[in-house]
Amino acid sequence: MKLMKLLPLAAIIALPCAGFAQDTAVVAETAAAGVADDTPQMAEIGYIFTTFMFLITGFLVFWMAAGFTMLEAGLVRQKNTTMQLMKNVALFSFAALLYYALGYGLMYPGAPADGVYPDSWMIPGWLGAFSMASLEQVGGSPDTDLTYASVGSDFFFQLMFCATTASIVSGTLAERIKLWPFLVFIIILTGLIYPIQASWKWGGGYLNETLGFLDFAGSTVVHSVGGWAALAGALILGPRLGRYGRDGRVTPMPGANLPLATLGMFILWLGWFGFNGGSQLYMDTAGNVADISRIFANTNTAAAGGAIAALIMTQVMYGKPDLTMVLNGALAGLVSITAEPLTPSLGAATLIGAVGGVIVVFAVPFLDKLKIDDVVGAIPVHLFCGIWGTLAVVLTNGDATFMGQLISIAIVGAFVFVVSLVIWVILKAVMGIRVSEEDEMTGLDVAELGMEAYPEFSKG
Amino acid sequence: MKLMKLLPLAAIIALPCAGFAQDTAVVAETAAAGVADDTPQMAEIGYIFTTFMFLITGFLVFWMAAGFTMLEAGLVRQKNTTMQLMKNVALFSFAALLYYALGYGLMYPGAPADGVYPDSWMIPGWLGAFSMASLEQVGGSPDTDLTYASVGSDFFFQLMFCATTASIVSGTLAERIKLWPFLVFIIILTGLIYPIQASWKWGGGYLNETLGFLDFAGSTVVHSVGGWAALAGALILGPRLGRYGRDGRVTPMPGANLPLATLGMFILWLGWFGFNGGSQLYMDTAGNVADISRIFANTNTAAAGGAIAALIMTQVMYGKPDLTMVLNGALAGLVSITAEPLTPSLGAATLIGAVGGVIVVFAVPFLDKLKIDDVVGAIPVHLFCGIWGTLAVVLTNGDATFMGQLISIAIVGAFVFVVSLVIWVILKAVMGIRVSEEDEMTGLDVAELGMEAYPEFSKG
Amino acid sequence: MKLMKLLPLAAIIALPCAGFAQDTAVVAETAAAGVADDTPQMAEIGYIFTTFMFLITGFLVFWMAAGFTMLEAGLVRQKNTTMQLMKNVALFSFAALLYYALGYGLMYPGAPADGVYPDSWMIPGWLGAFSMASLEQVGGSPDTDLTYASVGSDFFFQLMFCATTASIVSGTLAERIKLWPFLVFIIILTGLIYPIQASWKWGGGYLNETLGFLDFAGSTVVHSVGGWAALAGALILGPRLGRYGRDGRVTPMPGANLPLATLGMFILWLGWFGFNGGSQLYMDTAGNVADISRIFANTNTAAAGGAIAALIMTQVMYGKPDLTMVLNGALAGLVSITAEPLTPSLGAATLIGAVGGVIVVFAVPFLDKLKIDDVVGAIPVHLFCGIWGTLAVVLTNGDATFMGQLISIAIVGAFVFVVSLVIWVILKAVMGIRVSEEDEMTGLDVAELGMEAYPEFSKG
Amino acid sequence: MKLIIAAIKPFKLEEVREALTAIGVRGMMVTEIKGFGSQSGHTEIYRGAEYAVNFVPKVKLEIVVATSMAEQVVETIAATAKTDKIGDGKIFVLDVQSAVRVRTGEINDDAI
Amino acid sequence: MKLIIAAIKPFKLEEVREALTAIGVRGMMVTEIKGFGSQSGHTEIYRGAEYAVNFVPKVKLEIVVATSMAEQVVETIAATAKTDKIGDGKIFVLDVQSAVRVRTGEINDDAI
Amino acid sequence: MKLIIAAIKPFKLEEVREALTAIGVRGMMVTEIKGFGSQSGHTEIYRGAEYAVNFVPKVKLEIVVATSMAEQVVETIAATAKTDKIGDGKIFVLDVQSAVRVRTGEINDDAI
Ligand SMILES: Nc1ncnc2c1ncn2[C@@H]1O[C@H](COP(=O)(O)OP(=O)(O)O)[C@@H](O)[C@H]1O
Ligand SMILES: Nc1ncnc2c1ncn2[C@@H]1O[C@H](COP(=O)(O)OP(=O)(O)O)[C@@H](O)[C@H]1O
Ligand SMILES: Nc1ncnc2c1ncn2[C@@H]1O[C@H](COP(=O)(O)OP(=O)(O)O)[C@@H](O)[C@H]1O
Repeated sequence: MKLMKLLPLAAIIALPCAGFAQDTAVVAETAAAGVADDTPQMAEIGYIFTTFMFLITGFLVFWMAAGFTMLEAGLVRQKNTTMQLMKNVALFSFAALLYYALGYGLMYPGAPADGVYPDSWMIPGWLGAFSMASLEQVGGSPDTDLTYASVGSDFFFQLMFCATTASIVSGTLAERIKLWPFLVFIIILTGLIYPIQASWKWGGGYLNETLGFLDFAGSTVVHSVGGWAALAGALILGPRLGRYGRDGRVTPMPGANLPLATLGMFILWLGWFGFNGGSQLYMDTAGNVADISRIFANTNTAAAGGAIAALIMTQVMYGKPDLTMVLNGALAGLVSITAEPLTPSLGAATLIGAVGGVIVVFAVPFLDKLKIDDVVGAIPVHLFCGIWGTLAVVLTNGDATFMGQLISIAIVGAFVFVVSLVIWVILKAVMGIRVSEEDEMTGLDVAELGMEAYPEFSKG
Repeated sequence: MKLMKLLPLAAIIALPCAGFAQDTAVVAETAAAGVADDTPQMAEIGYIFTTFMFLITGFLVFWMAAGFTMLEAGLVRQKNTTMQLMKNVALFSFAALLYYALGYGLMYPGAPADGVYPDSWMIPGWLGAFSMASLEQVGGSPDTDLTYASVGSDFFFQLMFCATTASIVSGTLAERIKLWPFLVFIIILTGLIYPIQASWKWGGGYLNETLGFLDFAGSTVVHSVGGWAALAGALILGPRLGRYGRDGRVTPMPGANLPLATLGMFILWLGWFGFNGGSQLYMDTAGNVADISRIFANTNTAAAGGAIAALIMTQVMYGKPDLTMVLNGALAGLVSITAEPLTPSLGAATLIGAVGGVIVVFAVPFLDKLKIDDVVGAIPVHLFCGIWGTLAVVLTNGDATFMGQLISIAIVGAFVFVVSLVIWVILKAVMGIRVSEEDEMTGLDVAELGMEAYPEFSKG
Repeated sequence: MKLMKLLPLAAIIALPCAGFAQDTAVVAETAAAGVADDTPQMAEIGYIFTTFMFLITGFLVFWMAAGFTMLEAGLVRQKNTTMQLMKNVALFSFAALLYYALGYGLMYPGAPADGVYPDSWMIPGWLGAFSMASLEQVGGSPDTDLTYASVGSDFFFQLMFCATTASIVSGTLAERIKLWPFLVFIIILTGLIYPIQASWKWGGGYLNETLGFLDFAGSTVVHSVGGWAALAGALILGPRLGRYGRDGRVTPMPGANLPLATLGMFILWLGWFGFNGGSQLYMDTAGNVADISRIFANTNTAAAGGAIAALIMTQVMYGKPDLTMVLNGALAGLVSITAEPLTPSLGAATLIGAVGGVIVVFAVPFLDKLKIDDVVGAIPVHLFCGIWGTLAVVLTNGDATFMGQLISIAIVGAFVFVVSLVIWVILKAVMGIRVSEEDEMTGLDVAELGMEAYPEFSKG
Repeated sequence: MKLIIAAIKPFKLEEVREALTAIGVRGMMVTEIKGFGSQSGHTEIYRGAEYAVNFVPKVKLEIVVATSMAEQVVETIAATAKTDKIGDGKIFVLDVQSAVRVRTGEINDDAI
Repeated sequence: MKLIIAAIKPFKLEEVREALTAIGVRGMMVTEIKGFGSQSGHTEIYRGAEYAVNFVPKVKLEIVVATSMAEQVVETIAATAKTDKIGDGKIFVLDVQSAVRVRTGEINDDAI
Repeated sequence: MKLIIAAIKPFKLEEVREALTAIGVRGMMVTEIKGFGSQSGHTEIYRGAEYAVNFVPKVKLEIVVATSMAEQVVETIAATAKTDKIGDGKIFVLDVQSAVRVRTGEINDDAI
């Protein structure tokens, strides 16, 4: 995302959320606008364009929640499907609440004005102040700054990024983690971990101001963060029963419903146009809308590059193309282009995505070697390719420095990984995070929820 | 929806649908616009914004038809899945035709000008005149009123609401009703019942003018109407065989495919942004687009509130969270916020949605106590929460009066329930609405359609 | 699509894709715009509207790729599902690459200026020059022509049409064709065949200039092209084993997952709003946006007409409605209206769609009579109805001539069918296009990919 | 001991299970099968092509009981599964030589 | 009477059914099974991990026929299911003590 | 020859298969079944309605072996499938009269 925004927060602070102020407000404005009340003032047009753009790209990113749900429901075994659905619906819902209650405020304390951070930071550049999100009054406020977008649209859009981060974690830890400890972690992730580190870049914090870190739509700020949290969880949680034999033999546990997984991939691909496109943050000029167009085209070609790379790699390496790897490959391409979907040419974007696809094909078995059990391949896709994509920014964007990117990746990674690790350890000690062996063998659906995902289909 | 519209209808009446007038029209306009023919006239901009907004929110609401289909296909038993798919595809198609042939005209006879209803009403304030929908001529008409939106976009958007009402009915009556009697009811519902009662509010009729009834996007006008029609049907049709034992024992008939049901819920959630957002009806000013943003944010948080409420309630009450209840809970939150998605603060919206989630958890077993067999929980979600949401308007919108809301709910409910009941009784007498016992046991797919939904999957 | 575009190509040629030019560009433009940098220049507004419209309708058409995937995955047998998913993901990815590398350049050499074709044609009116697609520089270029849309958005939108053409082929040839030969054909189809013939109409070539051929969104240019390629493939490939008995008995091979197929149909229906609506190509005036509204409404009603026609036909002819035919019917309605979604009235559009639905019901068994094995009914839907829709243009658009349409259909058909036939024959000779009998009986999933789509579901 | 194999109509399963429990049957194995018999052979139409449906879904019960009980079990199934419509099913009785309960190692009559 | 149990390759089911009908078999029970045998054991790769496929899909037929007919049925199945490739399957014959047709109560040879 | 029918817990299948292969069993038929027995009968809640779960998923093994081997096979299954928890399953042994290997036509002990 290009620049963090003072104004929304200003707005937040300025305006109490006066619910019933509606009509007055409307009237006021109407009056103001007078006769031609249905023709926007010239100054409003850019504001309408950008706000509407956020709403549309925002609902596309929302749709990604369904994508993760289908992808994961398709890649887990039948007996754990209901639980995976439950986790995904619940995590999105909690993310929505927490980002409203804590996240949005923490994430956008505002950029420093000539070097000086506003008081909205508790620790300037590192930790924002606590405040609940609230929107402009109904009818909009006369003193709204028209150069950006409505707070509501910005909040809506940003909320979806927070939820995406949470979605990444559920896939890795599937088939063995208990529902509630998982949700407690999600609450902490979406209410604190994500927004705090995001403020360092997009909130105008240290990484942005001092390290000149560039991460357009969040290869690091969103995807690798989800990946780090998932990795920490996987280490504490341990692999699924019978997944790794003593002799280093890996027992595949094939996904139960590949059409569902493929649908999930397509949903994510679609949602990503909003994810990257909306991160342009402005659609108020020909230049901005042309940039958003570049981003759409680059995002698409990077996904294609990733899919084809994985297709060819698995054909060559295993003699048979692996659909699940091709799905991961497309997502890898998308994650890889996310840090910089604007500046690359179509050719460069395709290559950046293709490298992501290759990374995944090697990373998946590599994690198995390390006995790190990542059910859906979220760590290779979101963490490994998130890092790759963030470094790849330097290839096409002259403003990025390799060290600036690398250090930022390290700072974010260290923070998220360590904090997550601590939380997982505490959760394990306090409430236990893993289901009993018997329950795991029976499957979480029957054991934990008493509800099968496909009760009438006999298991082959 | 804020205000009903004289103008579209004016347009409808004014303009014959002159198909081939295209080029002339285009030329004309082009000429008019002259050199800068690609720069909109200032006065056109608001019109373009609002029209485009309707097209986008309209396709989102269209998408809800797929949501209902997946939700229902996932919650019925395997042996009735093909039929459920068939009913949903068919009901949308018939709704599209009937709303074009009858509904749109009946629904928008136009608001009274200083107390006097236009002749487009047969019974002023209560029954519009019959007229088929038709759109502006190709290329738009020179004398289009530019303060609102194109007739085509308005028709497209409103059509989807009519179809939504119909979709609600199919879920409740699943697994036992015959295809054709069901479709006959849908034809009457979408061609007459829905548009007539909708005209009372959105067409500028009695409820709107005299009772000051407020129902922003249709908790009552759309959702409870579907619910009332479904309730009437369920009473006449009776429960599924073996559903209720003499001893009051309820035999669960678990949905065959929960990932499908979850996908349906996510589709509905996505579509609802269009459902509520588009109901702002204008996007031509900063104030309007800011309001739409509020609506998106509130709609999202209400759904989250409903899902979490149902999650916690089922965990507490049953010891195990119930995914199907959580899905219903999210939808309950959405229905609850639909009557007033604009004025609540984020916090208020979350609570309004959460109450909806709680209602559903109690309403589902309550209906079973009454031996009213609602296969997918459509009555709790759309009727009960529709009523709750409509009453809840008074909490955040000073313009709403409790009595005004209550009386309107009662009038609409009485009308729809009674008329539906009569129609169901007639259909039962004339053609029979229920399949034979044997067919019901065999399943409608094989018995009625001779086509299994999952022919190759053996039934467990 | 109304008119082909000189400008994008001009842009392409004019501008090297200067990746890192971003910030300079931005700065420049910002400076230019001065204080009010967030208020678009009046001249930019139409450009922003149209560009944004392309991005939105473009992502809707992208979504159709998921629709075809689900439709086909639902209509093949269980044992070939993974392969069908693989083919669809791969074909879209290759289409994206090829359209970038070859297609876009070949397709838009530009219209002749007073009769003289630009040098961007190798063979004026028939074959464009080779050039890779490239977008405007970051930040947009000062000398962008503001009367149309950004190259990026146009490329993004057009790319999706190319991919759609490819998707059509995979369904017909399912369950027996090898992966790689299929993909080789797709590469040729999307890199050469599609763009070359598309340039004849939309690139300002012979059909457009000389024959006055009208094909608004591609009943012929997209759908029948896919259909012809599929037909050629089906003839060379032959029917599935055991499909046709010597005695002319047809053995049905029912689709394994009808909810998936129905989901696919709904996705396609949704995507089609973008497919037809975006083909208006301009949204910069009230007239254009009103036209797009007409197109949305007509597209929707045509689909409904097709579905209902198929529903009634199968009920009457077979005594039981056939869901798969109803799904095909809706798609048939969509294909039929695609050549002219603008000029018909709602009633005319419904009828045009309904005729499509009828065609499909007769065409499917007709192809079986000819022992042409089309697994998902793509030929009846896309070829037969593509032709019908193209001819039906004359019914509502005075500019179309029956002969002009017919000859154009014939030229395009002859070219695509013959070239495809040759390629299929060569592929068959060189690498073999069909799996072994044993593999076909085992199913492509296990035999070719070693991965089942539903590994845990026992086959009934 | 005897192994009783019965093919019945799926919707009769619950009723039969209850009847058998009532007479003291403590266990059984239930399998979804495709049945071929006189009931088979009606035709359906799929996408315009007519075809014969040769298999109808049935449920197969396998029950091992003490010889003394076998007759009663057969009669109970026969009585409960009966609808007098074609396709009601069949019951077969085979000899079982020995039985073991895995959990306890008990054998024969104690095992069932 | 005899119970004939045969495990065959799934795609042979229709052919076998037709052949059996031809020689007068009026009923059978068909079950999808996972077969383990000499055919089993090839390896596949899933997400980079190699594993052995120990079970191959088979179809199990269970047919009760009059003793006099048993041999012919076995021969017919053996002949029709044969592909000469490994995994063709097995046929087993067991004794059946009694049979009942639920609908009519007919027993033994009349029941089948 | 003997037909050994065993109902075991699904997650034990792989272990049992390996144990049997180890003692020289070369083939078997595996079927997913719904088991009814003493383990059955716990209750669940679905959308607020309580109901009893009467069937639990089990796996049925059918193995034909030479008479000489039968005992060992039974013991192996019993030993491997044992978890000492209710629902471990049952093993039944029946007489098999004859066997044929479709591919080769070999019969009886040579066929298995
Ligand atoms: N000879 C047989 N061997 C094994 N199973 C049989 C036999 N005959 C019938 N069955 C089973 O019994 C079921 C019902 O038999 P069918 O002939 O259709 O009706 P009915 O029992 O009324 O004569 C069949 O679907 C099949 O599963
Ligand atoms: N001893 C056995 N008991 C039961 N079923 C067996 C036995 N041996 C083989 N089968 C069944 O026969 C099928 C084919 O046997 P297999 O050994 O694979 O090939 P072949 O029949 O060519 O020797 C196996 O998949 C299994 O279902
Ligand atoms: N009499 C029986 N006949 C056939 N199968 C049986 C019989 N009794 C038990 N079974 C099978 O064995 C399984 C386990 O038996 P169960 O009584 O539940 O536990 P346990 O074996 O510990 O006594 C049952 O699910 C059922 O499949």
